[in-house]
Amino acid sequence: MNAGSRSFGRFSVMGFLAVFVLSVLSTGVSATERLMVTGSSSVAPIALEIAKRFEATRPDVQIEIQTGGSARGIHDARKGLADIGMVSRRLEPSEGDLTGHTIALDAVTMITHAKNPILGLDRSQIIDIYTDKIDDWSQIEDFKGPIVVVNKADGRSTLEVFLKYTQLKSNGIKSDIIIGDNEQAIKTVSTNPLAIAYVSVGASTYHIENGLPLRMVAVDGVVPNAKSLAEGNLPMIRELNFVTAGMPEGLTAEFIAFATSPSVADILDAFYVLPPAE
Amino acid sequence: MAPLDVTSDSIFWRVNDLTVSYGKALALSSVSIDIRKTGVTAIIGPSGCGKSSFLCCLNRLSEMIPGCCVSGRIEIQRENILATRFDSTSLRRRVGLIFQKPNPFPMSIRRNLELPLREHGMRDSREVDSTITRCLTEVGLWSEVKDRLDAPALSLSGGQQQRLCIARALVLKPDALLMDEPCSALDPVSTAVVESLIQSLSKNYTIVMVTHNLRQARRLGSDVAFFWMRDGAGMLIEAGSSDQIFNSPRHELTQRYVLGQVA
Amino acid sequence: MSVALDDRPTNASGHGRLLVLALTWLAPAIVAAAFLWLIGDVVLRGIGGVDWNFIVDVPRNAGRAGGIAPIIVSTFLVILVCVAVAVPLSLFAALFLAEFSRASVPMSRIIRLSLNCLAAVPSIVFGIFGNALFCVALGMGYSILSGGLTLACMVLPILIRTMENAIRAVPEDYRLGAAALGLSKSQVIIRVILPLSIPGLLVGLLLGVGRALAETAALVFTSGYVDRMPSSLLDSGRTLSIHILDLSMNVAGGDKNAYASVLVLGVLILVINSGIAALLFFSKRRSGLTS
Amino acid sequence: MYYPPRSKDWLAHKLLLFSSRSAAAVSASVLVLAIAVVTLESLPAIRDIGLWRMLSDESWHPSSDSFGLAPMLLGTVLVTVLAIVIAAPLAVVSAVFRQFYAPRALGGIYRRLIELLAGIPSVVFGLWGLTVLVPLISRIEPPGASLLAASLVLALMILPTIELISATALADVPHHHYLAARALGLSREQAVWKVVMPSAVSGICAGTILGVARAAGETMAVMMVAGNVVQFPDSVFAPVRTLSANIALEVAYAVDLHRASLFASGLIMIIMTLFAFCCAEAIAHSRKSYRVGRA
Repeated sequence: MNAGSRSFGRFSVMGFLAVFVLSVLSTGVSATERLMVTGSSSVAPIALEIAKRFEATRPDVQIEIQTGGSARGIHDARKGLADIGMVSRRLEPSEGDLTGHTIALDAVTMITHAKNPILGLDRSQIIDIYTDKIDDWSQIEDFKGPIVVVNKADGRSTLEVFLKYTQLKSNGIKSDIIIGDNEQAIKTVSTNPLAIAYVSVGASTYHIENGLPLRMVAVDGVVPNAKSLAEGNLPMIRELNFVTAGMPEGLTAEFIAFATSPSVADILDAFYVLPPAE
Repeated sequence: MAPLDVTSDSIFWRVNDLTVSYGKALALSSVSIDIRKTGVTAIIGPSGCGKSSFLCCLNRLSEMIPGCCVSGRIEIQRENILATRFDSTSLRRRVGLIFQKPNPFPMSIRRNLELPLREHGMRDSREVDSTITRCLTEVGLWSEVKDRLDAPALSLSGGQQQRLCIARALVLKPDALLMDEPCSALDPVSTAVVESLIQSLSKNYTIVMVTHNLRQARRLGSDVAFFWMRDGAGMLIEAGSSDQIFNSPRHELTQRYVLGQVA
Repeated sequence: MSVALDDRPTNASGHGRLLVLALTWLAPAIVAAAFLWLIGDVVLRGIGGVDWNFIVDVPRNAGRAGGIAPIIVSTFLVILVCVAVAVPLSLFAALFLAEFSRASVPMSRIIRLSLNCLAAVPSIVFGIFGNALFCVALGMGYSILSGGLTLACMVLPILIRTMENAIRAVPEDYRLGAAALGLSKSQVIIRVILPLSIPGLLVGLLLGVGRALAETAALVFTSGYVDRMPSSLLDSGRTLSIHILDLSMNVAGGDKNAYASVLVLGVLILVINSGIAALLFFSKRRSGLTS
Repeated sequence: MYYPPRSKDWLAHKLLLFSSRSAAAVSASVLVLAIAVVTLESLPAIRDIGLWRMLSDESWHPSSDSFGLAPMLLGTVLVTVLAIVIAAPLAVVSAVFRQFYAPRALGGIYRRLIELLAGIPSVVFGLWGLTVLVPLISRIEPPGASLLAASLVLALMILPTIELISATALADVPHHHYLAARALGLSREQAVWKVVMPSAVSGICAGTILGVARAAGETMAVMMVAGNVVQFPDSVFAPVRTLSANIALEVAYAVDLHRASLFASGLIMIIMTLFAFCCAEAIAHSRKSYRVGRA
């Protein structure tokens, strides 16, 4: 045996390569089918629960859920990077190449910290707050302190719903903190008594029930709760969609059928979103 | 300059017009000398006169020194070892080199001797072991280390380390040994041990030894070559038998140097 | 004469000197206080959350409860991929720079320059580069593989630099000694230089791993967010750093487990740093014996 | 004992040479690859928006076709400058303290502390900033997440780097300069600041530039505490968004032109850091020639 072929360097290379190849092979060998679902962070937690239940019935299936916003969902579904895109708004005419499957209806509402005595705001007040015409809570209620306006990053679909409601332009909003995911808005408001943000009713209800110091503010006099949601009275309503490039087939179709079937109704209830209207 | 008066088949190295430079600086200019088989050729001269450069050319280790440029001819058995197609690694197997500072590898004593053997293709473990024993015995180290062959070589004393290095060169059964001031980093006792070792080795091997110590050169050297530095470049002034150089030098510089009149 | 001596040192000092002295002690005091505050906070807030269960359990309720077992596994896998790719590459590149080329040769200067520039590129840029190349263009998706490869690109400069230094640190004596025994260049490298530089090479490896462990920005958009136990390298995997980021940014009530995860990460980094210190200590002691 | 020449040896050498050459080439081409990929991805933005509009557009609203990076460029510069202004003096004085004032044991402990901090991941600084610093600043002036918070967190992060490099630069100045100055009757302060410091200043500058590069490129810690509002800040308590935070915040969901413009801002960051790197190189070189010139 010659020195060269026993090289220390190549020895380690071979070791690593072996591990490597084995791991990659194990992917191919394992019989699991996988489904990639990406997109809106408002849909993701619901999709995750639905996926868990689906996986329980189909042990050979693995569903991966990645958040990244609705635009990501559209993009990935279109480019084939994901089997299903999650989009928390209605598909636009320019997105006719995609097929939407509404899994639920969700409402967006304003939230504040539980210490904040504000119970209700109307549309003009919200607009004033988000354009800095009102910049201290004392201008509305007996509560001192500058308002910390939490806004979402440009291109997020929750922002789009909010803009549609307020008829504001994205560049007209004067914010103090910009956040990405819904969860970040909830976290920010729950740790700052002066903050206000808009998030989905489902997510905030879930966190309020889990003891976070949050309050959903009545918007235009409608108190966000299961009843007002079911009656469709809330002003900011949006669709939660699964989108696919073309008509879904195979496992994708199975999962979408499962997600739109009555067998997930209790999950939708738990997240305070409505089943899609027939 | 002054070739030794010997017949050609008793000559190991035949050096002709050897010139060494480092970049633009000339280190050794136009050295011609014949080095006889067996016995010790001692190279003396002041610091910086190119003695070590000369030594490095004899086994072509010069090519490993960045910027070192060698020209001229060095023949062993009528073959020019400076030719590019000449295999320098096989040359170094035939010509061992002992450094000024003992440089055993930071491995065990056994591993130090085993490494060159294994790398040169000796596979039989018994053969390896017996070679190691033989060479350690030859350098007088066997009785001192036979119980701790797996101890780190660096735990040996300086003199022992130098003898280990000599043993390491001997395992390859070389024809010749080059020694670059082999005793200058050793204490007087170790020096005496190594000197007597060199003396006994000189019966079987061609030895070229660079030394600063004139008495050592006189004691050990059968032949002596005297190098000097002129205009920054080293050159060979005179070479001859030890007796001739020390007792009747032809060159005035040599005379003054061996008498200790020039530093 | 006495006037000249008098008005020099004494006048220049006085209050001014005292002020400088005070500031000289104040600055490190501020720095130390700030850092002790930070470290204290991390330890105090995290220590309650760390127990055996935390290490072996899966994250529950978005990480608010449960443990971090899959996250530790993902972290190790990402680092394994990174090391598996970067170490052989760096080792050979370092060999080239240290043994097969001279520093003045244009080729090696270009390589060095390119690596130094690479080391200066911000990690978020590696993140989007990896996302565009590995996840999208090469179709690996958000996966441990993409993340590990991105990290490998990122740690390459630091690995090569330390490994080259380790190889260069082998004394010339040994190189010449081995060559004088008639060993060929490849034998000298494989039999003498590489074995002798192993401690230094390991230091490089550990530095790279430490850097990889601490990295967040390059991984968020390559290895992804999924906190499940990965079953292959093509699964998305969440590393400890990303877990900390996610818990602190996106999970209300996740701070406690975020701090607990920081402690686990801190322990890993401490282990690596002490590994480096130990290796340096031993190799120093050995070279001390040589001289 | 002559062993036959072995052709395998030649093969081993060729193999070793080939693999090390190709490894070096691959490593060197990673930079080219990274720049190429980022440039390619940002081409649509450069073509359709143009670099000029990216600098001159008033603000950043990709969904309404407004791609101004200027507020974020300014944000990056402000956060970086403020962080350096806070960190550099503290770091340099700390290094002086460690080299010339601290008792041996204390200096050792201090060094350990700084080294420990140099190894802390940036996300940990971000977490701490978010949970400790931001609420504190919020009490002075809401919202808390602000230019100041980002600069403070960054200052803490880059301080160890500058401190360690400065201390090395100070230690590199031959000690006999210091002794000679003391022998002239100069006080310790004078000897340090008037004699040692001028020789070490280029090394300290190089360290500071490294700190600048790290600060300008830092993403997560800044994103966690800066508030990320795209605006020209009117005070240190105002939230800002940096270039890197912009990328981190939006690249996950950005598509098409939006994504391309984020890559374009990545390209701008590469150019900025390479520029900083070249400055550091130049300073390091000038230091070398200075040393050689005096030797």
